[in-house]
Amino acid sequence: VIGQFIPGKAWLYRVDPRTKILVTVVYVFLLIFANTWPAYALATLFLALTLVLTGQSLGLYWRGIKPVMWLIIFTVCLQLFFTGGTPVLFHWQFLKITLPGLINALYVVLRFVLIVLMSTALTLTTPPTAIASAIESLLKPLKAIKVPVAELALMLSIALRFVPLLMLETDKVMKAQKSRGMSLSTGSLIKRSKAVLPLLIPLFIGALQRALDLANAMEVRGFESADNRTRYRVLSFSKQDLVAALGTGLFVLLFIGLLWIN
Amino acid sequence: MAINIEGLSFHYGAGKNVKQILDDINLTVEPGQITAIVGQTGSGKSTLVQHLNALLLPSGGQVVVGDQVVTSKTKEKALGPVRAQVGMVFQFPENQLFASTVLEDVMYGPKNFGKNDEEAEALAKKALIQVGLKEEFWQHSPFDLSGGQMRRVALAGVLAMDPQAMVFDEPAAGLDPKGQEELLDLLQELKAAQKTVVLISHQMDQVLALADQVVVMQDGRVAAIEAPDQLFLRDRQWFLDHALDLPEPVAFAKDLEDHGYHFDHLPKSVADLAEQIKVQVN
Amino acid sequence: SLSIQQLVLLAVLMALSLVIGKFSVMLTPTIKISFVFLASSLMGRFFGPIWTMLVMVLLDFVNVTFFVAHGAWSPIMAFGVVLAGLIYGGFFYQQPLTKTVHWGKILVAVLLITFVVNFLVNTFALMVMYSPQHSWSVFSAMLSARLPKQLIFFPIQLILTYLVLNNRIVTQIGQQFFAPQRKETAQADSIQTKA
Amino acid sequence: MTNAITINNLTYGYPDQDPLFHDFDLEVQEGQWLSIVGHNGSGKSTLAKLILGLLEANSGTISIFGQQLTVETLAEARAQVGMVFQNPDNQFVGATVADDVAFGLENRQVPSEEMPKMIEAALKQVGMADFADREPHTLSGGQKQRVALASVLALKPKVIILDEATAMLDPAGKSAVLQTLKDLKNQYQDQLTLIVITHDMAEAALADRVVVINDGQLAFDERPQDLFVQGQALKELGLDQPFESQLAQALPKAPNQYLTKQELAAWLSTLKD
Repeated sequence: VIGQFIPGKAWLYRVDPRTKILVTVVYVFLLIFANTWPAYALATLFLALTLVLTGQSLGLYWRGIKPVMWLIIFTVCLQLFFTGGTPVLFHWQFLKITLPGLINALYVVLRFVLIVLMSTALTLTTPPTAIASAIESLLKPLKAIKVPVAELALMLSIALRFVPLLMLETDKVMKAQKSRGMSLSTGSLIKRSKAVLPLLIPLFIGALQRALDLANAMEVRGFESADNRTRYRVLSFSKQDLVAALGTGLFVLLFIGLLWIN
Repeated sequence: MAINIEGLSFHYGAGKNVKQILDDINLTVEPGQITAIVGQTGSGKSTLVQHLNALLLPSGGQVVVGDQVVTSKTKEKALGPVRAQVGMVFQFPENQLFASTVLEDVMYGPKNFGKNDEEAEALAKKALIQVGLKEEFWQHSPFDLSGGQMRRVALAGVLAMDPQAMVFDEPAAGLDPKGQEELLDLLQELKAAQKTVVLISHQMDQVLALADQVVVMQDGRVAAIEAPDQLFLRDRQWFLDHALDLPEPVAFAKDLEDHGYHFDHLPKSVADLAEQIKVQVN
Repeated sequence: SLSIQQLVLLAVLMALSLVIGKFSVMLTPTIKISFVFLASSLMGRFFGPIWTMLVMVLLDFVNVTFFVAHGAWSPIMAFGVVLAGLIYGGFFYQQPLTKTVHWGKILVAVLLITFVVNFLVNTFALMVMYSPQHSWSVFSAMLSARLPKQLIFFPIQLILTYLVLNNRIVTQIGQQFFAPQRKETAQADSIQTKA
Repeated sequence: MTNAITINNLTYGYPDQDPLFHDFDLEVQEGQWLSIVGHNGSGKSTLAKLILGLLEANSGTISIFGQQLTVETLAEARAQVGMVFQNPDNQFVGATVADDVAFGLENRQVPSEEMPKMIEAALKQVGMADFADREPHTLSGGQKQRVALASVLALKPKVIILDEATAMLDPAGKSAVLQTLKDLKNQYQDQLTLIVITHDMAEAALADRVVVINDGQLAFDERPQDLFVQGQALKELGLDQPFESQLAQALPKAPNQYLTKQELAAWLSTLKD
């Protein structure tokens, strides 16, 4: 579910992708500074509101979180056992759980879940093409320092178009080599890693050959440079963006207020 | 070596998003015969054949390859022997080449299945001769060869494993008429060598000419299993319903039947059709 | 500036990077290895430090939002990516492409990537992002937890990088994107008719 | 009648190989439907690339509507000649069907607000209007090739070259693409020149004229019906004879000319006693 666009008509779908990217970045950045329960409560509230505006069921997000559970558990353990302080709640051999450790661990889980779900809300409601256009638009100022923004954006959109194709290709080559006895689970570490070459080399070669074909196809359709082109997808801000900006502004102010009080 | 498919079902996903791909498939791939699998794109042909060498494990039912049983619970480790016995040639198999010489690429399979360098090389050379790739190319990079030659190297890569059965998914796709003809000859050679052959094809003329048994797939189910000269006796509507073409001689014979002609047996080729027409004209 | 062929090549390498990032091999029950570094190394080899760096930064952003489940974009992580791009491009870029990339260069580059970028910078970024406490003791605890993986990873990355960067077929096809005058060789045509 | 494409004294060879084309001449009249056939490696795809300036000839000239192809006239030539390639996946630029059709329009700097109706019109012509928002990997090969055709049509070309465009398709996809071509030809008549490169004889049969290329030489240049009756000659060139002419030749007393399947069946029905 994570990283996947699901078509829909809810409110958040009508917000400009640039707004959504900026809000996500601001939100994630602010979370770095969250260190009190009220701050987390506020951040959770903001996330909850965002999720409601995606119009998708909560079960979807739960299924999205599940696969990253092991990572969460790993991080929690790290916090539990490596944060010092008192009082000590549990002690066995060299393992020691303290109250600050426990609180830290809870914070970490919460922060992690908040970040993941926020970016899920972004990708769920924004098709990849729109993300590519949004990045191009947001990066435009960098043209002043000679960053090839138009080229990067075009490459990104071509790359995104090729991802599903190369995924299928990977699956095919993997199956073909498995049929010829490829095994990634036996032998020494080095041997096992070298065993991926019969999978990766055809994948690289195939991709390079596709690139030659695609370049030809682009050339005959009149492509000359990434710069002198008009755009089919034009982004425009609307009423929703104003509302989203105001809402986020309010959240930022409240959040900074809470941090300051603390 | 026979392959038995018993009550096979296969689906992706879970809960509400289950996508049923195959449903209650029962069939026997007869040893030493050519079994053709036909059906429109999306009917489940490719998914079905991937069960024959345990690339996919059944969601329900079982696949019996020789004396090995593959079910949903079969462990990864037990799959090697199945794959060694059933070779798989995917569509456009030249996309799986990777080694820096032709010979090395063809040796990859046998080496993985436990052959030492000498044995693997002997098997590889035999396979390369069988697919008709001249010795002068054996030390070349496979990527310096033409498309048709690369296809042969890839075929040799599977043949060299010396499997009891071989599965081909649209092996002639993209080849020119000469290349197609050579490939069909190879399939017949394999049959003559007592190998079990499974062939996915859209080209009904090939199916009619080669197959001993035809499996028609539709929407993940088996719609018919018959010998070709039985199958193609069915009426035109049946083939329309299953989005299948008729072999050209058969289609033309059916046209002529509307004009009063009668055919004792299904015309297998243009020559056969011509013979049967000749005796009926004055 | 890039030619059309080069632009598409870089785009396809970006796609490869995203795709490879989705697969990993379990080396030990706790250590997963991903092979994204091979795509980055090829970018470096074909396009040099600046393009590699720019593209990797962009990929990093897209990757954390779209492709990998854990976490969000972090400026410190992005700094690590900038370093990595410069290292891959700086050490591996060379024309003509047919020339072998020397062991020594690969050794130094992979050392820098493993211990400076992956070990120091990324661990620091992880601490800043996911740990409420930013102290030396947390940092060193996280470092020691991440050390074994780097030690295992180092020789693997070294060997695979050498094998892929100097793979004759990959460089041969790669060359066609950098032909001085746009003329395809017979190779390209046989691909077209074969496809 | 004007020539859409004129090739004079063309010589071309890949580096380090014998020349593929030597003093090659070909004229294609405006509004013609031409098939170019030949076995794999005969040089037919190379010819298409030369016409579109993807490869540069060693010597000789190629003219598009009388305008000689040079670096300066390349853009103009490509505005008049569109091309659909063999592999449906490797020519799809956009992330969705509509984006793909838009790509060429963007390159030609068509204003954004004019694009949607042009895209819709082009997709309608190939019967893909309902798929505008679909991503390429959810389409069948035949559908992708029809989108590729739409992408070319949106640029209003006078000549369309199809380079083995149906070779990788299943029978259903193949017939859908061919039907689309027939519809287009009906609609545009003499305004559209079609050049179809193929080794499928059923496909070649649709053309007004068939050119057979062998080792860079023109082996035949005739109407399809005149070519199809030459059984052995075709075989020697690594090509198939269509079913109906194979059958006609196996029958005694068959008229010495090409008959379609319908004509052949009608003729046979008169013989039945």
